[in-house]
Amino acid sequence: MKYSLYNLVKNSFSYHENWEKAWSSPDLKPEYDVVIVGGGGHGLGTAYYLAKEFGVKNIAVLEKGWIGGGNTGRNTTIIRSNYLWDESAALYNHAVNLWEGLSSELNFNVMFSQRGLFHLAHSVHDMQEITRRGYSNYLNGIDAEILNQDQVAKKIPHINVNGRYPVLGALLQRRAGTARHDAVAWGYARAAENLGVDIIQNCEVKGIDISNGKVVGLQTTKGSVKVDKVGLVPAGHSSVLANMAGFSLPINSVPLQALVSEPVKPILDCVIMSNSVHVYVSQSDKGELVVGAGSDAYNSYSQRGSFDMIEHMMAPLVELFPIFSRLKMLRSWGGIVDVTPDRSPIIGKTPVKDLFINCGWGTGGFKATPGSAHVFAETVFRGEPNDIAAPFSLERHFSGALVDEAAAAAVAH
Amino acid sequence: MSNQNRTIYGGKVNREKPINFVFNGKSYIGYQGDTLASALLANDVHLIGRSFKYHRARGILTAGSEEPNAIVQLGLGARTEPNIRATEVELYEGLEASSQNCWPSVNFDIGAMNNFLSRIFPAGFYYKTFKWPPSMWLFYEHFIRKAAGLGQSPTAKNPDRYEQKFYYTDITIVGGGISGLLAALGAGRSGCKVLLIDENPELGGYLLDYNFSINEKDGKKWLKKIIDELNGLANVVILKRTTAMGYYDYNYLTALEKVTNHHVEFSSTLPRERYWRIRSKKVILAQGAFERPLVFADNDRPGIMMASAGQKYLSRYGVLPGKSVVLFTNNDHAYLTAFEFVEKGAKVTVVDTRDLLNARISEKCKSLNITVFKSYSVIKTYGDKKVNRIEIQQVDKNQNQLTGEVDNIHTDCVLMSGGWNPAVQLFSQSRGKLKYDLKINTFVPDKIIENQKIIGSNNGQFNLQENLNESFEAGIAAANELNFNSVEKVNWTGKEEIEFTHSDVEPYMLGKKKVTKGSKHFIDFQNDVTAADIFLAQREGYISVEHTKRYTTTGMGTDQGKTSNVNALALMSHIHNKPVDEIGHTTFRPPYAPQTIGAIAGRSVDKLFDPERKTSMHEWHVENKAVFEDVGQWKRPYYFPQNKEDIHQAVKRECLAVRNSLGILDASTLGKIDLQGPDAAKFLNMIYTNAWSKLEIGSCRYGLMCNEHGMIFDDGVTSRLGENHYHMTTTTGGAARVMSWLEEFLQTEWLDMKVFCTSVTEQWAVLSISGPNSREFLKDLTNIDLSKEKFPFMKFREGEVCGVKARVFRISFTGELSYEVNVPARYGRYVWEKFMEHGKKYNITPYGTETMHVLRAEKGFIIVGQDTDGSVTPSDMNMDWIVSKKKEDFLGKRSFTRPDTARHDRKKFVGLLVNDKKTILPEGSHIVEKALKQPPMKMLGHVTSSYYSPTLGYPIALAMLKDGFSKMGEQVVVPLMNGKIIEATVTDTIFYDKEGKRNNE
Amino acid sequence: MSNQPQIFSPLTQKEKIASDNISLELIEFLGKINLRLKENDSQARDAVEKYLTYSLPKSAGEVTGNNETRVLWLGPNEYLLLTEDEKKDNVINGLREILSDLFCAITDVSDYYLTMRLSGPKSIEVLTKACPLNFDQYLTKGNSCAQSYISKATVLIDRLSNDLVFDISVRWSFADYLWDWLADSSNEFILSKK
Amino acid sequence: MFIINCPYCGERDQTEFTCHGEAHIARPDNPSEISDEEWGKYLFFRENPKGTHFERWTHDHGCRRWFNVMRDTVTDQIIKTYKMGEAKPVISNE
Ligand SMILES: Cc1cc2nc3c(=O)[nH]c(=O)nc-3n(C[C@H](O)[C@H](O)[C@H](O)COP(=O)(O)OP(=O)(O)OC[C@H]3O[C@@H](n4cnc5c(N)ncnc54)[C@H](O)[C@@H]3O)c2cc1C
Ligand SMILES: NC(=O)c1ccc[n+]([C@@H]2O[C@H](COP(=O)([O-])OP(=O)(O)OC[C@H]3O[C@@H](n4cnc5c(N)ncnc54)[C@H](O)[C@@H]3O)[C@@H](O)[C@H]2O)c1
Ligand SMILES: Cc1cc2nc3c(=O)[nH]c(=O)nc-3n(C[C@H](O)[C@H](O)[C@H](O)COP(=O)(O)O)c2cc1C
Ligand SMILES: [Zn+2]
Repeated sequence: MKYSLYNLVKNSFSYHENWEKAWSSPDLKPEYDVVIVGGGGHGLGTAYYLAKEFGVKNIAVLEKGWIGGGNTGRNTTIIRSNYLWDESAALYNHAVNLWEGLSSELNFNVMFSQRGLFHLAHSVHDMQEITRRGYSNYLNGIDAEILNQDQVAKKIPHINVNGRYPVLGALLQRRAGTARHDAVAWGYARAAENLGVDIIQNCEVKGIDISNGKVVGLQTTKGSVKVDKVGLVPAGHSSVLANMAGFSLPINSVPLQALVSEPVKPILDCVIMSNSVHVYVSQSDKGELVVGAGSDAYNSYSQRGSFDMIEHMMAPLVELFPIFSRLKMLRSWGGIVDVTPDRSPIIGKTPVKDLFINCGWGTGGFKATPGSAHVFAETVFRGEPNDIAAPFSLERHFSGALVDEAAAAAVAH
Repeated sequence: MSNQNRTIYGGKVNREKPINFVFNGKSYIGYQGDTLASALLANDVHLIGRSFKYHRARGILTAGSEEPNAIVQLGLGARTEPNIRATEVELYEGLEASSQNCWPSVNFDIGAMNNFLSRIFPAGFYYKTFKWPPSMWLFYEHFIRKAAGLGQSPTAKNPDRYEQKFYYTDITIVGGGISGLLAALGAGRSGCKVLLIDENPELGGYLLDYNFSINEKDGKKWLKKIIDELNGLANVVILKRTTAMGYYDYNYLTALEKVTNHHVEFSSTLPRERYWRIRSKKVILAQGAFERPLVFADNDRPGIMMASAGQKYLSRYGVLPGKSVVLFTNNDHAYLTAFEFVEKGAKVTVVDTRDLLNARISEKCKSLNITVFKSYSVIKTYGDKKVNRIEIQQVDKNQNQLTGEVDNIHTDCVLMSGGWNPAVQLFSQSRGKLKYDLKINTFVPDKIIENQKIIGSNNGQFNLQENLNESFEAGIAAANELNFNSVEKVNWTGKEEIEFTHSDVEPYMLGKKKVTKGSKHFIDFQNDVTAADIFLAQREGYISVEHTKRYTTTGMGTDQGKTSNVNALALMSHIHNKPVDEIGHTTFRPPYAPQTIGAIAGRSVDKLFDPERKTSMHEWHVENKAVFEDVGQWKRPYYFPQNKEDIHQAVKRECLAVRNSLGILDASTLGKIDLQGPDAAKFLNMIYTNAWSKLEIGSCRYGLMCNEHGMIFDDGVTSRLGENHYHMTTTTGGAARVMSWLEEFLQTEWLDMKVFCTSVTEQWAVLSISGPNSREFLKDLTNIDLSKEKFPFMKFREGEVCGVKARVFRISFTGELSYEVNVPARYGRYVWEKFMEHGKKYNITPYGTETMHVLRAEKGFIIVGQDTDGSVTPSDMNMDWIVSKKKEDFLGKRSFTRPDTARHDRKKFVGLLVNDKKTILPEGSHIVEKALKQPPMKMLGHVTSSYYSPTLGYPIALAMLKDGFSKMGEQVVVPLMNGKIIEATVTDTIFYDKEGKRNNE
Repeated sequence: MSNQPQIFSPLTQKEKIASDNISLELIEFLGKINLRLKENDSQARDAVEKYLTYSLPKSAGEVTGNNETRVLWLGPNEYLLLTEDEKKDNVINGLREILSDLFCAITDVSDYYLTMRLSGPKSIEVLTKACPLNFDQYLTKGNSCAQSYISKATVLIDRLSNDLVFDISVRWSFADYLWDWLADSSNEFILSKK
Repeated sequence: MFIINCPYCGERDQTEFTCHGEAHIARPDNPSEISDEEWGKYLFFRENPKGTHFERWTHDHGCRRWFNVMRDTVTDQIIKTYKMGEAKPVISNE
């Protein structure tokens, strides 16, 4: 049944008893053309585009827990495309373009809210960095405005621009914003299932069968399955799956945490990121401040981090917004992020034939969800990455062609 | 009339001490010892606020920290705080609070329209609509946001202080009820260090509100004795008004102590709250349990509250919340409250879902004139802003149906008890595992972690006698495990008139039809999640508990589902016809209760937010009106404006002073590392790209460091002080990183290499004097022979400068004749002042980092981190001259030959001169292949540094340009955001004194 | 103006705190020498001990010394030697001499650190506001030392005696911050000034 | 929030330390002789196991020494800390 205001009102007369399942939970079939491992936004999206754009019929998404329960369901939902390097800009902007039509396309409101994002600059060096990035964005056709202190103060009520690290300016991307994280997983799942994709939850992949260098099957907690092609999209467990297939990855899995405050009436209507004072914050539709910052430096698979990371976001938050000091932290949580050396993802082929991987999104892959899923679907279908995906190969770690978003922000003087 | 609901006697409030307070603009009187909630109830105020989604009238549900409904906006102005639980606020003189989430008032709330439209707002309605047209979402969202959000954020800076504390102890006990107290006593008597934490102003927990006996005598007296003994033990620290918030690995607890929240006067020295970070060898959880609501239609009206809350208001505060009371229960224990209410003059009717009743209770009810409806359920309630009538109907357990006539009862207060849920939040945070207990129908602790115990009703044990023994012994055992003395056991006989033994969660009373057909059986009160929403979620496939939670938002309010979670799970179990254990539960996460952000920030606010690192000349710079720049944590003079100069004028003046006469720069922030040991040269050979073996004693050499990835990562001059002794300098921002880099290789790779590194950054104040007059100038102040022959460029000498032992390096970052004078930091300011005094005749000019940047750019010297960005090699920077071809190995070398790194068309470091000789290119602007009207345009590189050069009289720039070395002399274009297109010519990077004569003078 | 070079530090102008509960004062410059010896180099160790006439600290937190010098354990191969300021150069030269053929590092760090003294019954209360050290385990008695951090400054704490007297050394550039931090944190306990 | 037993200083709060990733990755003796692929593996590729992990930490706000930690990445429990140069402990299968 189509989701619409009309149907919502209509169903209210029958006390909403007639809505169909957004997605069902079928049994695992013995054989699939393509299996996607990982039911996050990227995995579900991949299955959706494989079915929709490439006409693949027999697809399953295997999720070890509940769909969207990985990082898709636990991120601070910041969406932007103002990355420095052309390769990243192309990838993330492809995603933002898709975000803009996603609610309609999926017939599911993912609440993509283009409320604008400010990257604050606190030093001369920061100003140089945002100007460089701003220009690079502008020339890549990505919206960018470079603001000075007064403009920032005017546009962001209550911000403290005269703190220990004064706000000297900001890079504004108006097309950036947030989306409702869970809805992304659910929307893709529902749309994918409508196209015949099997979404199988509580189904953990435990082994990968390889014959003559080609993937042929998977061992799961729901039995074994034969496959023609496999796409691994298991954020937080990429190395675990790669190890099953006999190779390793340039990845460390580390905890990244976030928190929400208690809800309050609208007080902050844009997204704020500060790399120097080190916090990012936005206010959700429900009214909580959604706050994030850095990750722990040690590897962990426990979906929790050290509390001092949370502590280290609170002082910066109060520094930027002294008015938030009396608000209360309501809940904090952690996710496992797969971090690559250059902070860019890995999309493409693996040493095993017909086994493809899409991982390494680290602390910032939510924003890429539709774009990543879209280019990965094509990669899986054609067996080769397209132009957007190509720079993100595993191979770059041997050739040296890193897409180094981390280095670009490095500070030295 | 004031305090109309106050009983004539009873309660522990101090009736001698009236307290004035204001709620929603109206003044009331309460008593010392009241909470805001008890005082409001005493004054017959039941409507406290409006719910999140439907804006329904909401009253007071509980009497503790689990409260979902009675949350208020507390205080005014900068001290206002949203979402404060009235049930926890201790009344103080002048307190002001108001209802939230309502407009214009809590009595007449426009938002309550939502309640009438609620039919079209089931769980997750927003996913199904507002999608069209996409561009309108921001518009719809605006209204959704306005309607959501509960209280208001303050809009002024918080005037209060927050303190923090690290604390170590042998045993921490969370919860000061009978279990926690006895555990503390057992452990305390053994002599170990005990910390006892309770969130309330008074110890005693649950038993403060109920009657019980110990050894057949009044239990309250005994309780007081226990507390007195604990207070007397020096090794026991008791924290009241303190909530344990987080329980992390390695027995790390965080807690928030309310220090002055309940004070009338705000203190300038005492904190409002203190945030504790506690490490203990053992943790004993004794947090007690929460009473569980029952689920029936319109169970959310003001006047409907938990039985235990009614008990507490009555017995502790002397407040009778209603006179015609209905108790709705599924267990024996709640009858205690019925008896208590009758005793205080209320008329009580009991609706019990069970068909069999304990004879003793039956009899007592009879004697107290309490009507009991057995096998009945409350099915609906009425009353606009407060409950005034309920409907009840018989329950047929076997059929899972409601049957028979619907009866009406007029009432002004409904007390409900659905059993008890242990407060397992912290336990679960600590990675303890839960299991579902079918007897009491709730989750109880199963597997505990190491060095932890969980006791009392927190552990699902509600029998007083059992708890007396177990808790005391748990305390003793914990101390024993830490090797403290044994303590003699004690036998107490404890008794409550009725103990809590078991209960059901009874979703059948919902009667499936009733639930879905429009009526509202609330599960999560704050977020307006009804049983129908849970059904809907299951129907639509959101079957995992985690999906149900997120789709309906149950358990996601400020109370984090303390009252609602178990009912939601039980309902899901009922719908799927599966045991609750198979349904599972959602994850408990810190904090246990909402925790003030300012308290977590502590003293790291304002000036103390982050250290301002200062050099020894800093005060002089301040006195001389320097404008500062933040470089990492350092404060560095950016420029020194005179009169009303702006940055450009000041920098111009400073630059010319250096080029023409004499400038002075505080270069103390440069990182300095002292290397000693026979393998120092060998080590430097590995660390730097160039060769170090042949550097003579007394000489200096510039070096470039790459990471193993082959990218430039720091640079600086290193000097050989002695046979095995070197002095390395690093960039200001890179100092710590370089030090750690050196140590990493010495400590993990080359363990046999004989080199020690010691940071001496702050040991030395560095005064860099630069300009053609610097030799003349310095000559008079030092005993070092400065003659060109005796002290040539790139040499180092030791001697006295201004009577202070100094190291002088003849190196130059400006291209001028230059000396870097290093003196021990304590003399920095003295020597600086001497220099300024003596330098007058050369018009000595202090300059800042901006001038330094201009001067070095004129010379084409790179700044790591500005001209490089972690993705460039020495070769990219045209610095092959500093990369040894002979050395077998050094860090980064191997990476140079990888295909991408060895590519010839990489971006290369070049100079740019704008053709108009006027425009200063913005740093960060980009060179494009072809200027088009509109982006996108293909980029070839970017401007890394760009200045007006006062020396040359026109702008200069440095840039990275694709295949730049083969583009010398070519024209490039730089489009600006304002639409202008700047043309420039590619040049080499040295703009001034190409032969390097000046610094060799 | 005298010709004697004047000394100055960020703490020179700080107002000292003296109260019943807590005191904070500046410690005049001391000679501070960083000494590095390989962990198991008994030859070098013997030589130093002979020169000092007492043994070097053997394990973490130990402080040894006599009337002239005091040695703090900084690491398995690192010590901090404190002397009177005037005697510093002598000691450095003396050490250089006896260690001349041995692998070691001797570095003058007298101005690398600034030292302030926190004392009084509430001093541990002030420290533990932002220092994660377990004071039941470390710094429990006189002549012990420990490195840790206080809020955002890395520190070396030297407990001089069994009384609550702590000399806190911090890198010069952080001294201003640390002083302000300690002063601010002492606020709560200053009931009456001495 | 670990308590880390520094092999030199004893048990200290985690916040005094920094983690530097996987331990026991020796720098090749002969970088110039190995292939780009081998070099890339040394630089970037890690085991990243779910289970026992060997990692390097430094005691930054303490003795400034590097040392190794054997830790379970699922339970986050530290099994052992040991000095640089000491042999890698064996993983027992209990
Ligand atoms: C706290 C936090 C904040 C963040 N903030 C942002 C932000 O603001 N903006 C942004 O763009 N990004 C952010 N991110 C990153 C972002 O969340 C992720 O990059 C993105 O969600 C990854 O999506 P995914 O679909 O690849 O992974 P996931 O949603 O994690 O999905 C992977 C799925 O694979 C499943 N899986 C794993 N192993 C197996 C197996 N063996 N068998 C079957 N299934 C398996 C997992 O259970 C999981 O559901 C944040 C991350 C975190 C943790
Ligand atoms: N509510 C109940 O616990 C309950 C119900 C029925 C019977 N009983 C009787 O009471 C006895 C149990 O007493 P008990 O000691 O187990 O429980 P208790 O409820 O008396 O004490 C628990 C105390 O811990 C406090 N607390 C909870 N979480 C906290 C936190 N995070 N931080 C700080 N303080 C926190 C509570 O406010 C309370 O004061 C039983 O033996 C039984 O006879 C209790
Ligand atoms: C953007 C965002 C907003 C959230 N808002 C809330 C909230 O209002 N209330 C709440 O209890 N949790 C909120 N959460 C946190 C979730 O409850 C949960 O902690 C998170 O999805 C991680 O899952 P886990 O804690 O079950 O592991 C939010 C999470 C995200 C990502
Ligand atoms: Zn140590």
